[in-house]
Amino acid sequence: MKRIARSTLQTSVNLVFFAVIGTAILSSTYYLTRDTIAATVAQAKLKLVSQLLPPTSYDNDIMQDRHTVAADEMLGTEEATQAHIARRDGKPVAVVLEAIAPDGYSGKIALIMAIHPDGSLGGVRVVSHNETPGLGDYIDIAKQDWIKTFDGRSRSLFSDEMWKVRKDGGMFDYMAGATITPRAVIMAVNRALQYFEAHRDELFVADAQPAKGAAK
Amino acid sequence: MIRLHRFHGGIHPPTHKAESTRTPIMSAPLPAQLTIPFRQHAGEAAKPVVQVGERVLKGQLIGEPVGAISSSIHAPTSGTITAIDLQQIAHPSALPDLCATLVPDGLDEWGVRQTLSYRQLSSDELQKHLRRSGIVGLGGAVFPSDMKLRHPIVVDTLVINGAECEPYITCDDMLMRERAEAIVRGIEILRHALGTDAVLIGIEDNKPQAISAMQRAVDDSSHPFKVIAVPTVYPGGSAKHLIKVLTGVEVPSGKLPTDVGVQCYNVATAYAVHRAVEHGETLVSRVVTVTGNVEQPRNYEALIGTPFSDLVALSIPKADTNRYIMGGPMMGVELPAVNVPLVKASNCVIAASDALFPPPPAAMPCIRCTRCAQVCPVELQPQDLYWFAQSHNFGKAQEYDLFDCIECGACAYVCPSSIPLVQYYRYAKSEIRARDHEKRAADLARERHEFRQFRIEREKQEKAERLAQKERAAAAAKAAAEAAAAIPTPLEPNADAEDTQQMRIDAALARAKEQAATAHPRNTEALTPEQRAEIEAIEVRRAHIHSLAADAGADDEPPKNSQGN
Amino acid sequence: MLSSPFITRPLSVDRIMLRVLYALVPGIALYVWYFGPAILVSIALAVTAALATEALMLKLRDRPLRPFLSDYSALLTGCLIALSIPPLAPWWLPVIGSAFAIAVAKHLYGGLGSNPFNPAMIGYAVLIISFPHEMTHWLSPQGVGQSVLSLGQQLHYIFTSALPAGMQLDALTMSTPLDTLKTQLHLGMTVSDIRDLPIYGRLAGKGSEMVAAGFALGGLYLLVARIIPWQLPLAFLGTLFALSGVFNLIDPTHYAPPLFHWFSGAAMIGAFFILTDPITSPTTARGRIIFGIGAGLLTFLIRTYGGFPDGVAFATILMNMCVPLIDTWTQPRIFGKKKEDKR
Amino acid sequence: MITALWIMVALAALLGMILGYASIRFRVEGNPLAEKIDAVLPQTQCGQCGYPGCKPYADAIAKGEADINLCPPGGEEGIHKLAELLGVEFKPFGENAQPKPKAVAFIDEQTCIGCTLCIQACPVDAIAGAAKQMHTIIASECTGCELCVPPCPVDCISMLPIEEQLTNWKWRYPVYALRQTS
Amino acid sequence: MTDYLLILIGTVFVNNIVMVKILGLCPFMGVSKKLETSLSMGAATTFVLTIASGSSYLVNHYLLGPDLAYLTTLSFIVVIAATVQFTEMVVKKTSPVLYQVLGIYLPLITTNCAVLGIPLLNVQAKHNFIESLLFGFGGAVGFTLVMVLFAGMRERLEGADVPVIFRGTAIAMVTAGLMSLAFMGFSGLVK
Amino acid sequence: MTLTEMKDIAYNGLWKQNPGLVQLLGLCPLLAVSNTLVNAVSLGLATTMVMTFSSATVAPIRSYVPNEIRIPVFVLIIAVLVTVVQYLMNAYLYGLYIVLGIFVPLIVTNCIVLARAESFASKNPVLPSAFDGMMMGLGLTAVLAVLGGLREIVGKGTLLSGIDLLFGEQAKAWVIPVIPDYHGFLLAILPPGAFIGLGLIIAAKNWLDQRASRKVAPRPVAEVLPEAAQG
Ligand SMILES: Cc1cc2nc3c(=O)[nH]c(=O)nc-3n(C[C@H](O)[C@H](O)[C@H](O)COP(=O)(O)O)c2cc1C
Ligand SMILES: Cc1cc2nc3c(=O)[nH]c(=O)nc-3n(C[C@H](O)[C@H](O)[C@H](O)COP(=O)(O)O)c2cc1C
Ligand SMILES: Cc1cc2nc3c(=O)[nH]c(=O)nc-3n(C[C@H](O)[C@H](O)[C@H](O)COP(=O)(O)O)c2cc1C
Ligand SMILES: Cc1cc2nc3c(=O)[nH]c(=O)nc-3n(C[C@H](O)[C@H](O)[C@H](O)CO)c2cc1C
Ligand code: SF4
Ligand code: SF4
Ligand code: SF4
Ligand code: SF4
Ligand code: FES
Repeated sequence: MKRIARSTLQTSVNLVFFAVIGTAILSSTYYLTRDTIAATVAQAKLKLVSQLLPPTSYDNDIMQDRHTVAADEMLGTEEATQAHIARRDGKPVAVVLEAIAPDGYSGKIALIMAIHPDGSLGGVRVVSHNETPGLGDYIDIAKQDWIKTFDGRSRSLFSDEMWKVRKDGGMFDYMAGATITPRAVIMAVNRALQYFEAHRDELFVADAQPAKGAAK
Repeated sequence: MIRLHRFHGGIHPPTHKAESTRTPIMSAPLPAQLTIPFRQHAGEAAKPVVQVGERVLKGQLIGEPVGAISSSIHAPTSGTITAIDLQQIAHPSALPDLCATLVPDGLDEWGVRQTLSYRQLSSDELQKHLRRSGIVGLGGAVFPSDMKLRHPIVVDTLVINGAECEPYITCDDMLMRERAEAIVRGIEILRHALGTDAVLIGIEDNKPQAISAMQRAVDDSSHPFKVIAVPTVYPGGSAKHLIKVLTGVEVPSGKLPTDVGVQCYNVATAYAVHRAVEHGETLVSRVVTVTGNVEQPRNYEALIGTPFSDLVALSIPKADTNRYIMGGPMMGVELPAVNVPLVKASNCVIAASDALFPPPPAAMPCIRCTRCAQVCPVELQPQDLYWFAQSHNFGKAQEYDLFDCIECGACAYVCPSSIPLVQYYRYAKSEIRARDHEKRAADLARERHEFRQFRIEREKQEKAERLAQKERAAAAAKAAAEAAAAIPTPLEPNADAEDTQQMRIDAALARAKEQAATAHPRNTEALTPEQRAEIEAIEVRRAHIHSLAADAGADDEPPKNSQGN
Repeated sequence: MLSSPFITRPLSVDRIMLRVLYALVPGIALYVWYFGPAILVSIALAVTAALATEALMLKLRDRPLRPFLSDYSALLTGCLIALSIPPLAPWWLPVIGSAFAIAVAKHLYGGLGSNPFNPAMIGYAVLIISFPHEMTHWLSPQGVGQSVLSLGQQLHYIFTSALPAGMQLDALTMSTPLDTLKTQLHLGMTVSDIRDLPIYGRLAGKGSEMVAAGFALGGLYLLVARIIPWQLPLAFLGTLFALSGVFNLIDPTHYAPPLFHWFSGAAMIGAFFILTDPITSPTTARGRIIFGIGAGLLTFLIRTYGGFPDGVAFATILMNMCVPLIDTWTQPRIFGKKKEDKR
Repeated sequence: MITALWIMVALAALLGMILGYASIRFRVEGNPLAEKIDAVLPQTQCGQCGYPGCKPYADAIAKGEADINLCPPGGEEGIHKLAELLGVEFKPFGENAQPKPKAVAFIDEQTCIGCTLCIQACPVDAIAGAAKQMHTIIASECTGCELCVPPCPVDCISMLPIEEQLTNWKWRYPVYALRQTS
Repeated sequence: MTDYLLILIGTVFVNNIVMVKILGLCPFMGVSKKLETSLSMGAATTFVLTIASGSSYLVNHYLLGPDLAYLTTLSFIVVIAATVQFTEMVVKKTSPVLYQVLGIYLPLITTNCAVLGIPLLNVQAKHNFIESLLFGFGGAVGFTLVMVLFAGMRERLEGADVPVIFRGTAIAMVTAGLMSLAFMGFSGLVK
Repeated sequence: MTLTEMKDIAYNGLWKQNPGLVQLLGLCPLLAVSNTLVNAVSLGLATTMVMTFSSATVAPIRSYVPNEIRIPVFVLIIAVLVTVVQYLMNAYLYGLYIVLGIFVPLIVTNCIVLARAESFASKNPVLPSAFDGMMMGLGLTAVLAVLGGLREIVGKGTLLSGIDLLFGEQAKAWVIPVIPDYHGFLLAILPPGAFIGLGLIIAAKNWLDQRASRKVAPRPVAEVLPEAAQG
């Protein structure tokens, strides 16, 4: 009995010793790299945004000028997302929204888009998708420029009828044999624009202040 | 009318029986020289009991049985034994075996013929007589027929095998046509010895003449035997399958027909029994079919030991004949030479040419088409057995019941890839048997080695102990000596000699003790019967080893003496 | 020295394969009738590639060429690959498919008789995941597409991927009936609406239903000639029928009827020619039933819920994986052994 | 950081206790594996493996000290069995350890001087004989280990390969006709 | 309920841990030579993996919380290692043969990436406790399933005339590749 | 550590006992992230780093760790190292970090890391251990590189795509289009391609070994196994 107790204690102490050292090293690394990581993540997002909006078109710190958008069916989101606002001389130039197309060929397609106050699109990008490589993945800017056809489009210029692939009588090109994917993207963007129309004022909150505290 | 049953699979190769049944059985003339192998039956070979140069009479014993499963060998005619040596025989290995060479004197003079009245005989006496007469199963397995009468379980049905399912062979057919009455008398003797009520004689329905001859003989004899026409399908003549067809009973895998109360004899065996009991004739001749690529296919009654070449010459082989097959085309063996002798197992010899039996095309890989499984009468999966056998995976092959395969060849017959399946199975079976043998030898060697080491260890210990004892004694003696002034200490060699003497006695004692200890294994409570049986088997083996080791130990002792000297 | 038996029944592997090839003829003939002769070019390409790869691999493996090249098994593999890909495909499609099937799926395993996976279906699967674009352009049956190509133009397309000026690939090709069904259901149409589309015939796709019937006819010949066991097609088609029947009864607007499933896609050719490949299917009767049921189930699931328009190929190779286990666990009782005695 | 440390300390302490307890509670003695290995070895006791007999070799394998391809009498078959038992890859014999055909020892009775040296060498007591008398080998007990050959002062022991007879004849592996004709 | 069923089907077939997620390959290749061994290994892994995903959920949810996310890997792996070591001792005691057969792979369950991968994926997918358990169990069942199928094929392949340079692991790799090709057929079944 | 020892260790790690081809350990990252050369080499180097340091750490403490917590302690050390690497990558190589995904933390459970800690570092002094860790890591990296290159060429027709993740935008120009106008053979990039590719590489190694062994003439007995000759 005593032997068991001693061995138990010994093992325990031993393990604790290594755990303490390990945790200490790890924690230090974490605290040392934390800020750099936060900065890198923000940088990455900024790079994505810069594809949608020319950096010259705004002058605020777009990463900080943001507010939370509740999950909404029109956006296809299931969790709250962040909307970023680009301003020039204090006046809003565009809002950057996240949306999700739920009905891609193989699941959800995550989108990010910039919308100007007049309802026209600054640009759309696919953030993540599972479409068939070589078939449905032409929506990705890394593969083809198809997604750029959204640049400058708006619902005021083009009626609902036009927000379709050419095959269905709309204005968008598609690749033969893969129409499900573009349909899903077009529909999602169209819906997001509708959401924008309905919530324009909330999105461009005048007093949207730089959010407090750093990103987690 | 009896209801017949079916078994799975089977094939219908062309029978080619008509050729050799056109003429009656002919007596083959006395050959110039006979070669009689001492191994013509399943089990141990017989032991020669005649000398070279000795004159023997027809039917005289020349080889006597050794051990339980064995049988007698007799001189097929009168003449002089000119040699007892290794001769080529009909065996797929083409290896020679011990044979007696007999030069007939032409008199064909019978020795003593002991006739018996079977009704007065007990089964036991009859068995002894059959063993003396060298009666073995003539259906192919040449299993000593007396052994088949020795059964612990009540046998209620006697099945007589007149199926003769293999193509070409007609010796049983002709025998039944011509000597039905004698066969029926033989059957009655076997029935009497077994004490059965029901006797079923199964004959394939492609032998109408044999069926009617047998039916007539049975009717004449007024025995209540049933002659039953069974459907022609290969291998309907296999004992287990014939029993299934006639009685619906399946002989369990790994068991004997007697375990389900059935015994099976071939018609020719019954005939031989009749000759042995009622005429006192030992088994010195048999009917053999000579057919195939010959001008005059027919059946001969020929003496055991007759060179096949003599028989074939009688039927005149055609020019393109290039090999000979003993037995049927499905299960026979190719003869290593045409002059090897006829044995009790030889029911047929087929002259073959490439036109008659075209050599099979090159084997292709198995395509798992399962045609083989569809025809396998044992319902095995031949394609799996083949897969394991060809990759030397014997454990798996055994797991898939390789040893239930009766080597009938139906699978190879239908295989579209022309794979020599049966040969693969035979290969795997012999390998497994050899391995089992090796395994047993290894176990034995381990025990012997362990015992030896144990003995050496013990002897060392004992020696050390005695040395210590001696030292103590010496010290004591020294002390005593010192006390009692200077008396010379005893000489070392003397002590040593004494010691070895003592040691030997001790060793013997210890050995006896040890034997007593190991003979009764501890830990024997709550064992299953199998475990008990196993332990018992081990004990037997161990006792054997110990007795050997004890002998060796006895031999061991002199060296110590010599050292001592 | 030879060992017994000394006689054999005159049947051989090449004759079996040849009969299977004969049985494909009605289906192919109807294919040509409804879709034009492009398929023959495709078959020729696939077969040539299959035989060439077979010869190359035999050479590399140091095995005799003649017996294996003349056993027709590579020919059969090539044919089945050609039949499972769109006929108006660039030439390299059937070539890559056959080469992969023969080299990797067959010869790396030791060639005829040793391959665990159905080579043709492996070839198909490789093609559909690698070249989904090329693999989804099927020729419209004659009279349905907007324009028709002459044989010369088709050949030109196959070898250069160039269409006559002004012609769109879309105008010639369409998705298969199964694919269209899936796409349109996705867009919210009902089964009956969809089946009113011009590409559908009485049972399934116009033209393709007749081709399926042709294969079924050939399959029946194979059944009667005892080349293939009955359990496989029966279990497969039965399961497919039962499942689609139940779903169709519950919700006819979203689930196609059983006969539609039978006569579209590769169901018929699969049931009689593909699942029945003796080398890659189980050898026991019970095993074959399990195999057929499994394949039917998977085919239905993939067709109804999966990412690929037809599921026969994937169902086949998925079930191929299970064959060794099925065989092991369905060993039949042998003569003289009771059920309980079994291992 | 402090919380992190505390959490890890707690986790480590708890798990350490469990493991420390288990290590005592579930301790195993002996090596049942060695016996399994020994059962696979041929028991020729020849020492060609470099160990004094089969059992020591088995122990060495079980301890992971010896390779599985050292026993020539076991043949490739034996290595396969060991590989299977131990779940490792098959390994062919090294160049110096090739199996020889099976043989039994034979004592030339004319030359034997009855020195008993061979008796002492034989690991399985397969030699019978008394001092200064001619010795014989019990062929059925001899494992063919050759250990009796070197000690013999007059070189009267020779190893006779076991010849094929009707009783130990084996069916051959069918020659694959396809490979022949190629 | 159907959600849970879908998770199970999804992890076993559609997102099979070995064939699709490419985790746990070393034991998959190493212990699949014999059918029986692979079954035992599957059982051991299922045991460890289910416990690991459950306990790591608890650790993550109650001990770490969002502030200490950087400790996830460290704490998970310590918990898993302890579980495995414990299992190892128990197996060694209770079944020496199994212990020998599983050989180096038993301690290596710790380093079966799947055992850490699944808890990490659990965290990523924000599964609740039951879902985490099911995900772990399903993943392990999927692992066992493919390993057993693979072992069946490898046993059969033993008798095949595979080209010499492909014998052993090379052909096993190719077979695994064709299996994963087959598993692609499930894609899209559960989104 | 003598030169021959070093040579032996290097030969073992890079060829004879190569983790990816012979020991079949560390397969998951090997197969999962070898779709491009850049991914493959990056993960390989990260693994090598971890292995070198973990072996170097395990070796000095090996005699102080009781048996029953051997594995937890080794794993703990590895986990700390990996997490450190992970944070460094996250901070300074973000794009690559995203691409390699879950496989960075999974270096912890990469079998080969623990296997070397267990079978080599726990029995040898620091220097050889570190060297062994490095060589094993490099062996794995080499296989990763070959497989990654092969898959990238066959699958995409390029080499070094994604190099910009490591070296920034300007590196985009370094991408080599090996086969211009290539259709792409997706199989090579998908998991089946990884397995089959590795199978082919193993076969190639077997082939090379086979050829090499045919060239070497059999050596005399005593030279091969001096110990056995004595024993
Ligand atoms: C394996 C496979 C993957 C596919 N992947 C996609 C895809 O990612 N996106 C897509 O829109 N269509 C995809 N398709 C094609 C759809 O099945 C369908 O044919 C197509 O979207 C309908 O196009 P159509 O209306 O031009 O005929 C895929 C088809 C197959 C066989
Ligand atoms: C090893 C062995 C032992 C046998 N023992 C008996 C026996 O004790 N009693 C008996 O009636 N038959 C015995 N038989 C004979 C069988 O019952 C059977 O009749 C004989 O093997 C011939 O059968 P056929 O070749 O089907 O092969 C034995 C056969 C063999 C091979
Ligand atoms: C495949 C096969 C076919 C057989 N065919 C016959 C046959 O046609 N006639 C026959 O008497 N024995 C045949 N036998 C032998 C019988 O099984 C059995 O040995 C014999 O009937 C027993 O009688 P016996 O001891 O009197 O010879 C065959 C055996 C096998 C394995
Ligand atoms: C009834 C039958 C069906 C066959 N089906 C196929 C098949 O679906 N795919 C294939 O590649 N080969 C098939 N074969 C040909 C052959 O069996 C196949 O190439 C082998 O798998 C190659 O080893 C078939 C052969 C027969 C007799
Ligand atoms: S030889 Fe054996 S496997 Fe073949 S059919 Fe006859 S019993 Fe069945
Ligand atoms: S008949 Fe021949 S080819 Fe067909 S499964 Fe049997 S052994 Fe294989
Ligand atoms: S080499 Fe000899 S002593 Fe060693 S294991 Fe083999 S038979 Fe036994
Ligand atoms: S007699 Fe000689 S060869 Fe035979 S076992 Fe004894 S020592 Fe070995
Ligand atoms: S299991 Fe070994 S690296 Fe994944």
